[in-house]
Amino acid sequence: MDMDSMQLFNIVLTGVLRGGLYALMAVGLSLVFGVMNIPNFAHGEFYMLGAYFSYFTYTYFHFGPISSILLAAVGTFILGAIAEKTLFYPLRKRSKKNWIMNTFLLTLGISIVLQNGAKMLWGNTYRGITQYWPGKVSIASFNISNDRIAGFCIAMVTIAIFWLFLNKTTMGRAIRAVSQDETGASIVGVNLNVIHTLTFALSCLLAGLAGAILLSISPAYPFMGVQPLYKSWFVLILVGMGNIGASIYGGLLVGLLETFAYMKFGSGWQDVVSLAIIIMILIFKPRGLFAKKGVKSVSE
Amino acid sequence: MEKAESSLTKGGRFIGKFGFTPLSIAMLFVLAIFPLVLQDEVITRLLISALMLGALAMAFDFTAGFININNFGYAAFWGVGAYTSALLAVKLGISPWLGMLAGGILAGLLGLGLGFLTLRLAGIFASCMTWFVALAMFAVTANWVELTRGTSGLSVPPLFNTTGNIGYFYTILIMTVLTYVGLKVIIKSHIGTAFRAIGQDLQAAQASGINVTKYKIMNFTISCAIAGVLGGFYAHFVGIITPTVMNTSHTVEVMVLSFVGGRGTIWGGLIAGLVMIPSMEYLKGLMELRLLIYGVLMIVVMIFFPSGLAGLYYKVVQLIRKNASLTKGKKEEKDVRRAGL
Amino acid sequence: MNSFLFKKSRKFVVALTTALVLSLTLTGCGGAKPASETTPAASAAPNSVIKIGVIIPLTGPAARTGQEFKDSINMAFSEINNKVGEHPIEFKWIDSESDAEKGARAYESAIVNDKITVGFMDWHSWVSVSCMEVAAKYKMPHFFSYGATDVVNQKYKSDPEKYAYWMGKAWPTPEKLSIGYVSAVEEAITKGIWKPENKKVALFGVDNDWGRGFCAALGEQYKAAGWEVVATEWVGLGETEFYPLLNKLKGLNVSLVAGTMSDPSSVSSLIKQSREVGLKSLIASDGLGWVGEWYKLTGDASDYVIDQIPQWTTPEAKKFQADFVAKYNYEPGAAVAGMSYDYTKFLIKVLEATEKDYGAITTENLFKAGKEKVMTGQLSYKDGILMKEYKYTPETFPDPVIDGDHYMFPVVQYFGGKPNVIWPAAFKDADLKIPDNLK
Amino acid sequence: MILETKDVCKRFGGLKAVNNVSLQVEEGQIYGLIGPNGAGKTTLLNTIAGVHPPEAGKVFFRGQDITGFRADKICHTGMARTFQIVHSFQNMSVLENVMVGSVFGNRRPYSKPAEMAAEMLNFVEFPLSHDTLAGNLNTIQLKRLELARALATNCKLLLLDEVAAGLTPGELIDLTILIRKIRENGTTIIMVEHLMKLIMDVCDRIAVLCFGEKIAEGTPKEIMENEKVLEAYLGAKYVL
Repeated sequence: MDMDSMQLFNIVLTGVLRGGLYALMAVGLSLVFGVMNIPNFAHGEFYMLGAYFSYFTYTYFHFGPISSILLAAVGTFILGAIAEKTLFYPLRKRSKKNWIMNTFLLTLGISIVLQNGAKMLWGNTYRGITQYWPGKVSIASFNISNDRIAGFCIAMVTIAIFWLFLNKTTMGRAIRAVSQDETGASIVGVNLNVIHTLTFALSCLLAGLAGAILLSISPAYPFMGVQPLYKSWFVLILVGMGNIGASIYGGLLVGLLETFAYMKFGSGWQDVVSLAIIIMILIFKPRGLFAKKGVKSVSE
Repeated sequence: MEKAESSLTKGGRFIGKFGFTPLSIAMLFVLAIFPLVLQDEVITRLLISALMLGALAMAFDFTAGFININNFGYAAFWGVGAYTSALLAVKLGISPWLGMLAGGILAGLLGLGLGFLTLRLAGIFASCMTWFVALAMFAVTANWVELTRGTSGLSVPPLFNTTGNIGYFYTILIMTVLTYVGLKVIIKSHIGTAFRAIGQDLQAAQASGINVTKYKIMNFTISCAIAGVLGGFYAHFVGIITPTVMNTSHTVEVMVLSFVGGRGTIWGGLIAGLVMIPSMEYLKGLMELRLLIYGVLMIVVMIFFPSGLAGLYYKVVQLIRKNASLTKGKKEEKDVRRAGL
Repeated sequence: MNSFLFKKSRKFVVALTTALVLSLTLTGCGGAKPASETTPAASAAPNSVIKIGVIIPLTGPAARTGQEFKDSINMAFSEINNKVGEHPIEFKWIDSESDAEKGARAYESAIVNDKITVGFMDWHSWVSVSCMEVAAKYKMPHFFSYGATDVVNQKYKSDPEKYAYWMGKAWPTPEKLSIGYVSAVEEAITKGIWKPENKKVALFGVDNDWGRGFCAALGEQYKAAGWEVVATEWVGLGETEFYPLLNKLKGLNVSLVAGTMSDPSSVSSLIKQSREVGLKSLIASDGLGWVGEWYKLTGDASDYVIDQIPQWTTPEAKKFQADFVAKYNYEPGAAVAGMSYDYTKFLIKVLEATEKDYGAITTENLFKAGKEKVMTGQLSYKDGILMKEYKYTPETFPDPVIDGDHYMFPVVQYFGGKPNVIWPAAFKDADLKIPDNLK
Repeated sequence: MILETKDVCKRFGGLKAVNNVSLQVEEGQIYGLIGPNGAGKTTLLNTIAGVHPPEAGKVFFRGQDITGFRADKICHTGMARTFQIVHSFQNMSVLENVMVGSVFGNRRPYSKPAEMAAEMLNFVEFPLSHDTLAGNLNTIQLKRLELARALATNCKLLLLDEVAAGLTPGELIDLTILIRKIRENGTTIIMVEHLMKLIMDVCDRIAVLCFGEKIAEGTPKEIMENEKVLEAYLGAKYVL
């Protein structure tokens, strides 16, 4: 391969691997925004909790990689359900006025509590593992660690299962119905309380899963959730809020865009470049890249 | 709240025009002489911080509480003001006082530009866009090493060449009062009516002939300009600035103040600043627990007291009035109803 | 109506009580101060308490480092039973929160409210710069701050009289140390141990004052030695994804990749991923060993990596390391915990010397001792577990004296998580080893 | 002619909400727009009032092409409206609500907007004190408030969107009188309404929309006898 196509291949490869996990995060965020109208700024903290869960199950209780990751998913699912029942449910009961802004601040509070709670519980130490599955795979002249390949596959399989769940099961259809028309859904007998709890917990599960998968790349640390949060918001804005399916493309796209900017302009400027591009896109397509019917428009 | 003023004397009505009540004048007076009486540099310094953040919270509320847009990149405008003033002083030797003004102007212009870009977007999207732009501004500041010295930080000459903090205190006190009066006067004018109309019902505002985008941008620009001036003050007060002034955490700090204080009141943010900043300082020994409390407080406020300290205050006023009316006999119901909001 | 009123008034009472408690706490804390306006004479009494104000980031992004500082300082003082002579030691931990303004305010509060006798330590340069102002204002001698970059030196040099209270940096400006990386590699080349394909180097640095300063200096030094710097990459703090960067470097085909990162998750990710992508370059990664747990994160990917860092080489150092783990249950880093332990001992020495030579351990006398003894090099510390001698001279001030006999970080190469010292010659365990795929 | 639409179209996704609708409204008329649910009446009103621009076709107001104008600009040209679902400024007093109209709705603001607002409130016979908070009003009161706010813009054309919904027969009589009074003051009215009685009582001309298309137009009498219209309504019933 010549130099240019090497570069291109490099960008595509790393961008896709990176984007797969952004997609996983973004799908969860998008789900909660689409169904519950909550701009969740504590999403990164569930990612962090997922990493801790799998760290402890993997190193202390010596579970295998897969079961550690699955346990992390279950753990964050339960925590998410608890958070919904104890925090968002009471708020919804009290008032739905200015709901988006109120929940936004509520999630900000949750994020502060979780970060500092994690720090008090587990200290400031980085808790990581070297690899779940040692070894690497070579494609052309590129090497990719097994963990990354596995991580990407798990992410894709999860998204696929999730898609099937949303489209083929009654519960999933109910969730989609609520995201399109809450009153309508409740009239035809969908139990909103159950749907809301389930949705939030599922979203947390996806974030936790991402954290668990990435444990060998980024070790567990109380404040590790901030970056992934930025990134998943990026994706969401780009593809249009509440457009769950498009978050997958969006994740991959942002991954590619960032890798490209990283290669061309260096790490410091990558945020500036990718932001500039996203702003340009939004000026011309205010409903996001993959606008479709029913997507909440960003424009008024 | 306006009702309370209408029954006042002529003098009362005059100060009311600038958003004051006798109570707030008295509080302001106490605050103004506080450092002179106490003669404690640390408390003075703390008050400076509290006032500065309080003023920022007021200007933040001017946007969040009125046109209902959370400027999630607010700290970046503060930072722009800080860097402008600092760079003018360091590179060109321009007086910090002019620098602060320049900082305000530049931050205002940036706000204007960003407003054009983002304010067509609805609520949370506009917030996110301002946030992303702020992240980009942070990255530019950190990476433009030739100009800003990047993350090494920029040493800034002080505003006063004395060792005490009293000069800074009165400067920020005057700036805070001016911010408050300025914002209050705008709010009470027709322009303010337009802001409130936009914040409360966008469609109706537009149908009634309000150019929504124009007023949103106007509001945004004013709010950002104030942040710029305060940023200039901060730079000369603290003596060194790094790109971290633009951190989202600073925006969150200001936002929490304005929300805990009570949205749409202007003064709520200042009161919250004066209560919370000292409390946080005195709780410092608790370390993470303090931040945990902070988070819990936010959650509790959001679920149970969404109208914040101001809401609490109005409830108290309402209660007092009610008690008074019980002794006096029956009073009009609507009075009570109004005080609640 | 009545029950409604009752419900409301209960809320009102709660609110009122809260407000009352709050204001009482505030006035209580605030009001106590003017009363305790004690005279310096009190602290001059023979067994009076010495209060040491330690500025470290206990909360915020660098809290991990702050914790290591705190624990190592505690260890050093507990060895002397928290007493210097007859004086009990008391600490005031000043949380800078990694913020210039909050740091300065906390420092001022420690000076005014807690009446600290002397200031000690600090981690960030920007906190140093704002605290220098406070120290100057209250004439508070402040010993041995880490804040390494040139802003601190510049500030000091802008008015040495005024900022004389900032008594020496614990860490010199980066360029004074980084020459080791060049020397170690050049030495191996002259000896014929390594015949690099080309003399191209790529630099990487964490995107902050530390990384920028370090890379700028390192670049100059490599250029001077005849190397070509083909790329300089900045990495955001906390970044853990390096495939793009590493593949780019791989494409550049450089013999050497050198740089620094300050947070363990970044640097360990970089090292681990460099192995994964198969980077064919020798890696010099300054700061890999700063935090104790690094090897758990990188695994064997760290083999052959070069680092310049104080090591637990001496028996005393190894003992300290073991004691530290036993006591605090985590791995200390030599550059943070180890050096701060040494500097704490140095401070104790200064305290003792002050009592001996000036009569009483007071703020004023400590400043005198600092100015007359420490700054001049009369008083230095030779029993360190890491350095041969910690010493300042008027020429080097505010930096310490850097050379093989005083303050110098050895260059090491890691194998299985264990360092081999490869430079300078005096400490050498072994020669630089070159991985097979580079030969 | 005060208002004319020429072949106005508006789509939502694939759905043609308004398809090639042309209307002519004469000055001083009360013009009714009726049609079964989902016929596109409100959408048409929104297209005229500038909430969303039409995809095709033109809107002329007093001879001026106002197609694609923003809602606030349209208000300044002398067209005001009320909403099907009431929009008010909840945390403002009734007077302030109306003042928004009198201050911002006119091209040249009144020197005494508060008095103008009060006058309008009296004109619509607003039953409560003018400093009541809008958030405390019921829907019927809010509809009056909206009407006053629209009138305060000194409009030449008033668009009313289901202003009579939920009224008692007595209130309906008051409203009929009020609408006539507004017209007597020289304001043209276009009203969307479900209440046939009101429409037939006050309107000079009526257009009937069905599935986005205009199927009939004429005087109330003509409309009542139009077979297409009957079919549309009956058909709609079957669908329901």
